[in-house]
Amino acid sequence: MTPETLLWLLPVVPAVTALAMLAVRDRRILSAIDVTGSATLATLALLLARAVATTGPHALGVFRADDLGLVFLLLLATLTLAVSIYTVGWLREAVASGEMQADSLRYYFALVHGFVATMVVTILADNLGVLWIAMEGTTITSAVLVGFHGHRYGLEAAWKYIIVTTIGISFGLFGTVLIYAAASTHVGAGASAMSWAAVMAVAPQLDPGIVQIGFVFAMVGYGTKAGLAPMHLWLPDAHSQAPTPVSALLSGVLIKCALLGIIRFQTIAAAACGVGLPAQVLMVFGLISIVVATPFILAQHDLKRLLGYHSVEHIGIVALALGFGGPIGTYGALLHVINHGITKALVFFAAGTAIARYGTRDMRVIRGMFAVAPIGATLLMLAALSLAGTPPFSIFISELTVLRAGIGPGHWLAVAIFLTMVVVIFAGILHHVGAMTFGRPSTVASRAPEAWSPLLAMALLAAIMILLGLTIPPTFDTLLRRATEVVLG
Amino acid sequence: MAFLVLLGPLVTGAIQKLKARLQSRTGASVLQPYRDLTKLLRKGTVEADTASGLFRMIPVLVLAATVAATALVPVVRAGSPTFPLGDALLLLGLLALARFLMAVGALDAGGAFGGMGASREMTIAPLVEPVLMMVVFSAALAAGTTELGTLAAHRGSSWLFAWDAADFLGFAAMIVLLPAETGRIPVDNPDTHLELTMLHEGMLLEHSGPGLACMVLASHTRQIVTLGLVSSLFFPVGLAVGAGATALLFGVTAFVVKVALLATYLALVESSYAKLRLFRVPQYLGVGFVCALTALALRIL
Amino acid sequence: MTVGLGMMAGCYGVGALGALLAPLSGRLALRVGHLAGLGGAVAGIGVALSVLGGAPGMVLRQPLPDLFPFARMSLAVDGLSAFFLLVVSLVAVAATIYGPAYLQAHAPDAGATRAGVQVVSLNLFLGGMALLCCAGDALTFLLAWEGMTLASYVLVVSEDEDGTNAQAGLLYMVMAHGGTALLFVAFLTLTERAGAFDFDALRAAAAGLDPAGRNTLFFLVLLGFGTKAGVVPLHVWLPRAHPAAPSHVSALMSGVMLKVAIYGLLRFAFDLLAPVAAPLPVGWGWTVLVAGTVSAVLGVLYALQQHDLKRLLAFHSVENIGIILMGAGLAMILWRREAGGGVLATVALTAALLHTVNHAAFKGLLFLAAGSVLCRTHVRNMEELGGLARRMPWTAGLFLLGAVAISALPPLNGFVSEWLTFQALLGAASRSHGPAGLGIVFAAAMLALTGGLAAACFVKAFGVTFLGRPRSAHAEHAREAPVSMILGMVWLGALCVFLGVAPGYAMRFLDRPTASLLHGPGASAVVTAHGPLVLATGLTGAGTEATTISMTAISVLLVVLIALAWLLRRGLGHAPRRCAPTWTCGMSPSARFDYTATAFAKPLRMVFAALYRPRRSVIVESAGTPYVVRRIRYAGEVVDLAETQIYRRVEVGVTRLAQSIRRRSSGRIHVYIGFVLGTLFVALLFFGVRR
Amino acid sequence: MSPSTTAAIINDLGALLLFTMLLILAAGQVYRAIYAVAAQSLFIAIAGAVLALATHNADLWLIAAITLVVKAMVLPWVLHRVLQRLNVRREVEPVVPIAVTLVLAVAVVVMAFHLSGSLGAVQQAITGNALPVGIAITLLGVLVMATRKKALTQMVGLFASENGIFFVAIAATQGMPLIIEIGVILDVILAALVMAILVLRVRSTVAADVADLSRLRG
Repeated sequence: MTPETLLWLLPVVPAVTALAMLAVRDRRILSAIDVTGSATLATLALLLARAVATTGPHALGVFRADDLGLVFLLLLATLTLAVSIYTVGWLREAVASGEMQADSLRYYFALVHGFVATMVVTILADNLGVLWIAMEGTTITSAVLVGFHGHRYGLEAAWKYIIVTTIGISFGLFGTVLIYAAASTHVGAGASAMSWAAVMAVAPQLDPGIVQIGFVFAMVGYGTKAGLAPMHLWLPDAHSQAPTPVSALLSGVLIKCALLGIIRFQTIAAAACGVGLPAQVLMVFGLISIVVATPFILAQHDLKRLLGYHSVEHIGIVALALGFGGPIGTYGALLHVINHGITKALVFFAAGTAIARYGTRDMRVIRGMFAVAPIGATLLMLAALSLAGTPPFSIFISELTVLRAGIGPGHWLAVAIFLTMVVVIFAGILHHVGAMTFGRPSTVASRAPEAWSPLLAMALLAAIMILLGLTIPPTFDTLLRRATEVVLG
Repeated sequence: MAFLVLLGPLVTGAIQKLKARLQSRTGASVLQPYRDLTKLLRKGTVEADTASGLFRMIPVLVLAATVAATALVPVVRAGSPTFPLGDALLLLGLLALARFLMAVGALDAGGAFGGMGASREMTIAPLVEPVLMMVVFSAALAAGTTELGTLAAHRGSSWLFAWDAADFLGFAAMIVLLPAETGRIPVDNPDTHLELTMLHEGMLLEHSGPGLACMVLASHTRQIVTLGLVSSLFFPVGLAVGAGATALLFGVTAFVVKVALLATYLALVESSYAKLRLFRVPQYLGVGFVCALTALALRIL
Repeated sequence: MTVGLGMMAGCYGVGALGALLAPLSGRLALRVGHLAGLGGAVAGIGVALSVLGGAPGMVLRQPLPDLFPFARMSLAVDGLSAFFLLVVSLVAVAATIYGPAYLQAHAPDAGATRAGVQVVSLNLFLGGMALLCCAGDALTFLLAWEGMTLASYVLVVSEDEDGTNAQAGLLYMVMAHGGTALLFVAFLTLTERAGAFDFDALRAAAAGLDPAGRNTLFFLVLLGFGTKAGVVPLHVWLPRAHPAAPSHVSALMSGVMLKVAIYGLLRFAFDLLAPVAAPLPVGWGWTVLVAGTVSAVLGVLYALQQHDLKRLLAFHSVENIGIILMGAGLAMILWRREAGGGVLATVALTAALLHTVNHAAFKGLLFLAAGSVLCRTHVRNMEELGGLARRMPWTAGLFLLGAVAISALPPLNGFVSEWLTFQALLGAASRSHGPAGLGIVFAAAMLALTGGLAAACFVKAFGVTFLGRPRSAHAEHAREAPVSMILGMVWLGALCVFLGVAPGYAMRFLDRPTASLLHGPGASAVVTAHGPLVLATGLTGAGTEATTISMTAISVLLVVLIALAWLLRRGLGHAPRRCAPTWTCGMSPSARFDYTATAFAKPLRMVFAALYRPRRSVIVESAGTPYVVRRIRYAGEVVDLAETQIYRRVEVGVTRLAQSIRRRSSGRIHVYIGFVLGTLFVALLFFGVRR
Repeated sequence: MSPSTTAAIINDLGALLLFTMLLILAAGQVYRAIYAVAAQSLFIAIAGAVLALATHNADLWLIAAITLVVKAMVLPWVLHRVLQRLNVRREVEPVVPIAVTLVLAVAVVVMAFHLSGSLGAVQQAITGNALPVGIAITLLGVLVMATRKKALTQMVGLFASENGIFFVAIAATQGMPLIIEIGVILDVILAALVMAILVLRVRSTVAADVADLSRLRG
């Protein structure tokens, strides 16, 4: 298959899967289609990665596949596959416990794959307008998924989510329009003036003032979608109310896609009005996010909200790394995107199983999980340790890189804040997770044997997590290096 | 060595006699301690039924440790020894070892009094030892060594007149410490068996017969070792540097005289002071500590 | 020797994999895992000795596979590394021999999973420490450091009855993480300057540092390693975490893990950060000396007031780390400052290193002995023990040995290293004038006080635990520990005796580290100038005034005297021996007459009341009238001031703050929107306008 | 027609838009706000048509038409239907007093003009006051959402703020590329539908206004 074919196949596959599912009712068949669709997506993504690695970036109409996008695409593909595998067992229990209605399953699956399709488009989009359209698309689809349970909390979360993020990315649209306005004078009107590649080509000649305003709009806008503080308030609500697999996708990939949008605008701004400004903005937002997340992590009782705030912290770390900039900083940021995505999905899975067992998200009730579900508990502990940044897990490496990027140029204040918060948050999460895993189990816990498919999915992710903690494979390293070059221009 | 061990009981006897005289009693003969020892050695032993095998070894170990300490006291000759055996720190270490074992033994029988004695002894000892060491240091800083023989040689025979303030203060500290280290009033009362006041005796309570004899002999020896330490630190008069019969004889007599003087001092203190409350003792030792510290300060500044 | 490194790594790896046998049989997994660990330890000893005995200045280098694109990883074993590797491996031998039997005897019905977890983490723990000592670059060092911490954390929480261990582990992990963060800053500052991770590059980079930067880095490092080493007031995690771990792990943590921190400190102070051919900044040595003195005194003072046997031992680790640091600090002060070739610095460093290995030996021994008491009685509170000397004689004897050693009493090893420390302090004092000298002498006095208090503490610990009558059914029915456990203890006991009786023969193994750190004469050249039988400290260069002692001679003398005294003890005449109840003023004695630990420590508690601030509560239950007293309840405890005054407050403060912030947050969407709008507004004002 | 007149017309339309925006801000009843939004969309469509005349740009005609149909007719109609479906009190209930809102609005407008005033060279590229007006309208729309209780008023605010964007797009760059424009419009419609569904579902399940739910916090 030529890369061009892959480029248009990639978004089509999940879309087709989604449509196909609408026709089916039976849970097993649905799950089967689900897994096959995700598997196909993953294979296609890998093929594309190989093609790009060998023959460089490829463009097709409004789509473009460069190494930067591939980093995110691979993450998306992996997590989608993991989610599908997880969903098999999770859904069985959810239907049994009445958490999901058997007759609405097809809509659920269709929405999930529609959601994935929109995310694929955001990642592959070269045209900033298309990027925006797809981004709004993710909001619409995932908003429905957030409110899928239909109880008042779900609906409340969905409303907050769709309203706040729509506002956010309408700012993003404004930024896009401004950049387009600045670029169209050089590139000439028409769709190409919105192509990121084309804009980048002429970026140095763009009028800095208007690009600057455009960047600020885009930053705040897509930052809202990415869950950067102080625009993050919707995030814990949405991520905690969504069905577990969706939470994993939201925290694992979606906010990263928004980040990709930010990166695209950052590169333009850096080329047009100097590296300093975007770096400064990103650093400020990153630090604010890290600091703001901390108290809510410490004094949290709701497991999934805890994880939501962790996403805020980590997206802040990525932003901080981008702000530190330079080859090391950008490399660290991209590495952290991957590592956090994998780990966060794993944590959400483990948390989901715990919640299913204890029938609550209140961490004061979830106790002594080792006695109830040893494997799940172990995985939860490992993921939590990784999330907290201990080796030999992946996040340690990326945080180390971020730290290097900060110390090298001597951003001492930022480094100090970053380290302090990381240590405090470490205390927080270890306190919470330790209490959940050790000690005597509370009586409500069900001692049913652990279902295989969630364990399989978690094992898959844990394996990647530990592998990336022990080494960075050369191919992966080259991919990241190339992506870094794309960002740094 | 043997000389010191044999001389030890005599010193105790002498002190007792002197005290008796001061209290205008006739008092027992100065040889009484020897009689007690032989008597004890002939007696049988009564052991606590709760005691472990360790209990029977304690007197042996204590005596051995104490006697080993005597080997480190320069009695007759000064100067660095022909074969280096040990220094002041090792001497103090051996005495501490003896005390440690004694206290352990006291706990073995499992009675309240042994424990009480041990507890109090181990309360006072940590307060005494640092001061004692500081006194040694104040002498050692001048000589640049902690070896008693060399120290003595360094001070030489012209003692009192060559003293500077530091020496006086150090000696003062030593004077304060002496009763504590030898287990006498005002810190401890060797004569009483009133359980609530005794330290050292409390630890001996469960020992009997030859075992008790060893312990008693050990305490005699400890006393004379302490006195010997003081004399070699502060009055190294008569410590012959060379060998030779006359020198030896002179050294021995000088040593006896010095020990006798210190014994007299102890007797005087004992008969003129009352025993302190246990929790007043730290303050008492504090005086010594201050003296020693000032002595050191004077040496260095 | 490279082979040795490979074998060491291989054995630990195999040991970790031994956990895979757990599903078959937990017992088998334990056996295999610990056996492999033993192999690793032996290999480690081999490597260490071959380097320590090898040519001067020899460094054993071994590149590692490039796991990460941004750093070359390698091993480099020089004298210092080898010495600490030796210490690690010596204790590891004992722990691995002791381990399996202990784990089975202590918790026979522990699941196979737990066995697996313990095997994995033990081997990772040992491997991490060994790797750390051998690390030749910052990344390897940091990875090994974190791996060591993580593994020990898992071991701490592995035996959790009621969640208290989880709390202890949490405190441990958090403080370790905080310390590590500082280390990261220090290391990365150097690596980013150097552009590489290996120590040679870091050394070169540090050479270009300005004094301010150099000092900042040193104090970061000091705090980082100090946290791990348990320096007051960074020690609070230590007396909680160490007792919580399985006893052979406690032995490793107290005996070895703390030393690894010392290794890091020495590596930085004398090697990486040291200015080229200039003395170290004055502040460094003095800070370390003061910290050491404070830790020594406070450590032993708090140890005195513990009733929990393992907690008591843990506090003594704080004390001994303090003593080691006193030596190290003194060496830092003296190095390249004194006239005449720096003999004293060598003595001080020798003292520190010797005490490192000594403490590893006797503290390991004591923890193992405490462990065999624990696994037979399942009681850690001394008040409920007693009378064990008759029931477990071997354990009792070995504990006593360790007690004598740790109390710095001749003729065992503790005395030797403290003697050297004293000599170094004294020499330094006699050289320096003014307040500096006084300070050093005062430190010496404090060291003497520490020794005395330690003796008191161990009279209490040994006496109350092993002597007298059993004060509970657990102690009543205790049996002697299994043979393999006793073997493990005997190994360390023999080490204590050897290092005490013939320290001269151990000195040559201190040559390489001392020489390579100080670039001066080696330990044996200074301390055993008169041959291995005699220890001499050349206060003024070996000569007439040098102080000399011979531990060997004194030991021989002791043996002879013991024999003689034994004859005397047999007595003249053959009078009968009788057994009778202990004298208790005529009452029939019972276990309630025994002196308890609390009672034993009471006088010292009153003497140092100002420091302890003891809490006590007496509740009198009277029957109606105040004259008829039913029962009097007494509760008293001595709390760690650092814990109550600093840590508790910080914790409470942070938690309160977080909760109040969280409570303030309203779930109203208007606020959400407001924040977005406001952010855009501010951002446009700040960043939108082109300046 | 000549560029100058075009620019003049665009300027006047901008002023009108700003005026309607203030009307929405001050509106005391929901349906008035809806009409105001419809009016805004109408003006934007007119602006598109005017520019189309001026530049003979076929796409612009189309865009103007779409805007007219969708934003000036469909969306208001949807809002109206929802308003009728949940027959609640029609008054706009402010979270903060309307006076305060107006003060804030003034601040926003000032900031917007200050911002574009700092641009200078770009002023030529941007026809007239389109940029500051656009920024102002966009932010004011969000301000409405932040200060009004009802879910419906929030939707109104959202569309208003998007109108600002469209205005800038049309006035500054003769409209976005056609496909993009269409895509955006589609998105807006979809979003509107989902929001409407949400509003109605909440009304039917918990009998409350979705914008009032605030159980999820902290």
